[in-house]
Amino acid sequence: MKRPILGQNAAQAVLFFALLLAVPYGLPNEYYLSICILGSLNAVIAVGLNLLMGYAGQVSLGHAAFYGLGAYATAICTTRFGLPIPVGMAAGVTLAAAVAWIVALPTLKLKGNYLAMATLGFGIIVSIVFNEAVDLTGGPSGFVGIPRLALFGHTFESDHGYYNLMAVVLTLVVLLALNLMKSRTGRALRALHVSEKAASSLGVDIAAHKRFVFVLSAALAGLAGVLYAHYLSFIAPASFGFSFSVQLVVMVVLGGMASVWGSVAGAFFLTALPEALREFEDIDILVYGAILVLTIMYLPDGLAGGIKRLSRKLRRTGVDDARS
Amino acid sequence: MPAANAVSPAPPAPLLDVCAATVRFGGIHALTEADFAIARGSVTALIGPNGAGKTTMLNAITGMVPLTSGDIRLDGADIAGLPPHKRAAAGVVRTFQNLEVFTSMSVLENVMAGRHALTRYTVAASILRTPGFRRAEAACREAALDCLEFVGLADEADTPAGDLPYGKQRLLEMARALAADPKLLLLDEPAAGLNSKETARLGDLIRAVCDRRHVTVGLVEHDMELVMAVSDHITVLHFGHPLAAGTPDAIQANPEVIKAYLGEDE
Amino acid sequence: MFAGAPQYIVSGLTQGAAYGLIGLGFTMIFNTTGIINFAQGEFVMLGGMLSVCLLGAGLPLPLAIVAACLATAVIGGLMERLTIRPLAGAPAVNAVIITIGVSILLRGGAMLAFGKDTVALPAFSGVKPILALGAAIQPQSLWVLAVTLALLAALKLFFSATIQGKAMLACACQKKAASLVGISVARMALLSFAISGLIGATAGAILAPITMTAYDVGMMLGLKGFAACILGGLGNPFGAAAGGLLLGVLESFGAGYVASGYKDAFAFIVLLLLLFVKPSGLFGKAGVERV
Amino acid sequence: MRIKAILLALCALFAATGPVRAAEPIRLGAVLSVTGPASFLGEPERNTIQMELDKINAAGGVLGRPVEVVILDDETDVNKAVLAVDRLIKKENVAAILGPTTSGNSLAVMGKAAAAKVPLISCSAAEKITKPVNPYIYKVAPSDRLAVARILTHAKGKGYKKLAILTVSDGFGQAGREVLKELIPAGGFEMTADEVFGPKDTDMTAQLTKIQGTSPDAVICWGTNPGPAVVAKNRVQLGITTPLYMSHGVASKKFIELAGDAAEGLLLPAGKITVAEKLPDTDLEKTQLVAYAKSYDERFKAPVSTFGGHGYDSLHLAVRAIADAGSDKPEAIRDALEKIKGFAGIGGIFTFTPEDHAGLGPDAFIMLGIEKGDWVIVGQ
Repeated sequence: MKRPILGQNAAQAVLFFALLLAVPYGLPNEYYLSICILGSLNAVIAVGLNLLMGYAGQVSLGHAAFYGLGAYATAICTTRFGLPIPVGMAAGVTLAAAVAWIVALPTLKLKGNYLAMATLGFGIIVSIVFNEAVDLTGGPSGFVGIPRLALFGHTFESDHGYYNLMAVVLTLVVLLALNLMKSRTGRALRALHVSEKAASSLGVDIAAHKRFVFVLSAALAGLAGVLYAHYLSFIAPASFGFSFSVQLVVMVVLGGMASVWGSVAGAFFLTALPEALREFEDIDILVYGAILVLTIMYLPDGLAGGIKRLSRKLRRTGVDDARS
Repeated sequence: MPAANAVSPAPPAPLLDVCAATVRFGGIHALTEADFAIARGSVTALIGPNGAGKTTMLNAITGMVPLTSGDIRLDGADIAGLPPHKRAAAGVVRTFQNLEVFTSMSVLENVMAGRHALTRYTVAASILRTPGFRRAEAACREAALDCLEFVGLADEADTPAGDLPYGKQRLLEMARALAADPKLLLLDEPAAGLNSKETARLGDLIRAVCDRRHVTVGLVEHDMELVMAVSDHITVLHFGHPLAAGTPDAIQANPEVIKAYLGEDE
Repeated sequence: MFAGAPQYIVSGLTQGAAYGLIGLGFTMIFNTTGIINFAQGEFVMLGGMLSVCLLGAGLPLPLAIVAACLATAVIGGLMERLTIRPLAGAPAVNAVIITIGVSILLRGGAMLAFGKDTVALPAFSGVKPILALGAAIQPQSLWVLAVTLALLAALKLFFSATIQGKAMLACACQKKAASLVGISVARMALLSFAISGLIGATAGAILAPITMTAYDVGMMLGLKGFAACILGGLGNPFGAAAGGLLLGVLESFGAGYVASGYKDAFAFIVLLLLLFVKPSGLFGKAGVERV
Repeated sequence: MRIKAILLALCALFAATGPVRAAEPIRLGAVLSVTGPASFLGEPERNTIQMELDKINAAGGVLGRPVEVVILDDETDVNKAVLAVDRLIKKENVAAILGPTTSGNSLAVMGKAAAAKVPLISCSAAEKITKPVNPYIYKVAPSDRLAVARILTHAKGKGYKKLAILTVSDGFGQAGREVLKELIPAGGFEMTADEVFGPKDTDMTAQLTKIQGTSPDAVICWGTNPGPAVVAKNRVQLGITTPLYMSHGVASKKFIELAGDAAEGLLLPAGKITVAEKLPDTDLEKTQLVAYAKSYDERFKAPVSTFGGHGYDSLHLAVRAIADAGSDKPEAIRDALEKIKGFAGIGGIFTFTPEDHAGLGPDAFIMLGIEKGDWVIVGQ
């Protein structure tokens, strides 16, 4: 019964990468490419947030703040101080991780509703700072003139080029998440999600593991923030507020908790949905809310959960599945 | 049931030595000046009526509850100051009165999680799938499968832990604790909710853990039949203080114990 | 240095009373169902918008407000019946998402029904300020404080003197035990959403003359209400009201003495500090976690 | 009743079955904040563009071809604005883009439009949009600088020395605040206070009390509804009588309705459209303003505002450029726009040059007062 666990994740990741690269050629025109880029940016955050919420069970209603910290850090480094872009990128990811590290200790002692409230409060405070620290962040009318991304001498001018970069980044992030979850750390996180008592009795340092996954998910959000800033070359506080944090949580829950692929699917679906609803003009907000409510009601464990249940049912068509 | 217990030889230095342990929650004196020792290689039971402080003692030893005063030595080393997650590495592991099985994971993953303190590789190694990681992970799988076989759950390795029936989840918790290669395994009312057949099998398993896997066992239990059958040594707690300690036969005959349990006969 | 203090206190208390009322709505639902209702802010918005709409349709002001509050109570009940009820047993975070989905639906519906403009409700008894203790107090502020106190008293009575009230408290403490003694937990949940809708709408209606209202004011008001009931101790109705008042005054002082731009930030900074030091809030008792 | 431009576009396409090049519609695009926080700006802009489009097409379109405008709502969200512009350029391949409504979104999409060499006429006012000049980017909303200048000349006339400012913390407020902080000292005034309030704030008594403490001669409040109406009401509640200037952001009947009696005696600079009927007959644009105000009122049953005027100007400037250039090629439209002189629009008289893509002079604003719930012209 020895299944090689090593290659399975890598194989899935290579398949996923090939799929991502093929997508642009299937699109009717390049307009949809920018949706794919924004979708992949959201997917990077959603995968990180799923490690925190789905696997470790720690809810966060303030993750847009880390996305913003990453974006503003690189914007300020590259535009105001004229530092090279790789320095800006490193600064973005490190700042998000550092702030998460500081906030994690007091916050992660809390549970359930209190944790949700603490992360929510933190998110709002950070978005207010983005809005008010005018001479640093450019204030409410945003930060202009962020240089296009240039790595190893090559500037990513075209959307297609940027999309290919995002395909690489997203695949690596997915592989990182899959490998991490299929390891000692992953087991410890899933264990403390069910019972912190039992996990710590088996030698799992609860506080350290919670802080690790909180900082990791913040760093991934920071990375996405960096790539977003250099893609749009303009950022404004409104994109990093409470409503985006809520959208991120919905992407994770809709995609399926504790499922890396689920959060990737959730992220792309919820990025494309408003664009598809554009035809409905004013009532698209109604349709968005309705889809949200109905999906959660009829797919409580998300798209991934639903598919898993479906496949398990199909495999056991004969045997009565005791747990529906 | 195994043959009557032979009288154990002159007691060697105890594996676990709890001296004058006191635990107070606000006004309640859960434990007062309680001494409790578990000899190496023995099955030692801790019994007493409800509220006698049995589970508090267990929680104190495993660090779930802080000691107000007194100290706890394991293999001579003071572990009173260690946080709960460091006690597993020190060699003390426990099961729980009401099941704490990781239902979202498979049976095998549960037991592999038990070996958390023993699987040595860095986070980076796990992400990059280094050879060191592959070896440690394979060893962990191996040991986990071995523990599953030991408790008789080998063929349920891939079923989600939440799907197992109650009795088997009890066995899973045992296997998971064993996977941590403890010096001392503390069982918190393992027989709770089991029928007589399952309790008998549990008794054999506890003996096997002690005799074949050479793990010292501390047992908190109400089922007297199981306690008397399995234990080499028994300590009776009464209102947070030891009332008596000795072999099962001595304890059964001890008037103090009978009085405490069955109350004064007029 | 404290020149404006009385004025800051007055405006802080007025704003705070509204936060307290919204917090009360949260507590009602949390106590009975354990759910944090992120659509609570929308109940407040509906209270204001429906009143304005009904007033425009010719109803006298008091009648318009009462009708608006009852309508919101019905909406609250419908929300419980249609979305929360079928969700029993699903993980808690799903309930949060459902309430977020409903808040988006209510916001979208209000936008289509009432349009996007900001509207105001006429003050109940004029706008001429009353000058007292060095501050200009609007008559409407007195209405807000008076209604808040009246509602608090009514709730105290409801919980201590009526069967339904006690039944709801029973659900809050132990759902299983409550259903064992014959309380229909489902009906209590429905009642809690309806009453919470009523309280939220009242807050919206009495605030509208001062703060004006639009289809999208719900979210921030909801967050402040949530902060108020965490400040006062989650689950403690009078803690929520007190938490709200404290929150209002803190914001007002923050804006007055430090920097008005960071007004909202102060409220949440204080909240975070409190959460880190005493998660159960000012008046809540620390829950002891049984091992 | 709202005939969506897109449906119009579809039937026009089907109608133009034959290969007749002439009948093919000229395709323009528009990105407006019809919903979201800036909907009070975007919705009148959309309504005006749809209204004026019907008029233009009824009169035979331009170059003998019907004009159609693909209108996309960016919901005041920067990501949606970027996606909308991408769609207009790559999918709808439009010849020119009208909007976005807000300064933030305009700054975000400028780069994309210029890279695709498609001219964009923004409906927002931020100076950064046309300073430094981007050859493909124009704007029709008068700069804040002109509005501040109008207020300060009035304040100078009244002999005020000490001024306090109270601005909203969003794109509009911040732009105004920067210009106020530059021009007030430059105009020889002393700035006694610089307070801020949030777009959704519902109580500004704290800020007003603080300002009152610095005893200014007048206060300038820079924001868009509903904030300034709350400020006006708080001012009355606090019994403050110091003169209060508002910004052109609230130059609409809506503000008077919200502020009620508290609007009495307030002063604010505004586009002429706000008081179309009250203009002296000698005014060149009067006829055009009155016609626009009347037809908007009839069709949408809502009073007209300067914001709708931005939609009017952006559409008509684009159509005028197509007519002058004799083609709907983006490059040709861009060049033609730059040569437009003395175009009488709603916002004022537009004159573009390669260095000035804003095109408006100080005449764009006149000073208005509010008496008994209605506008009063205080003087040029």
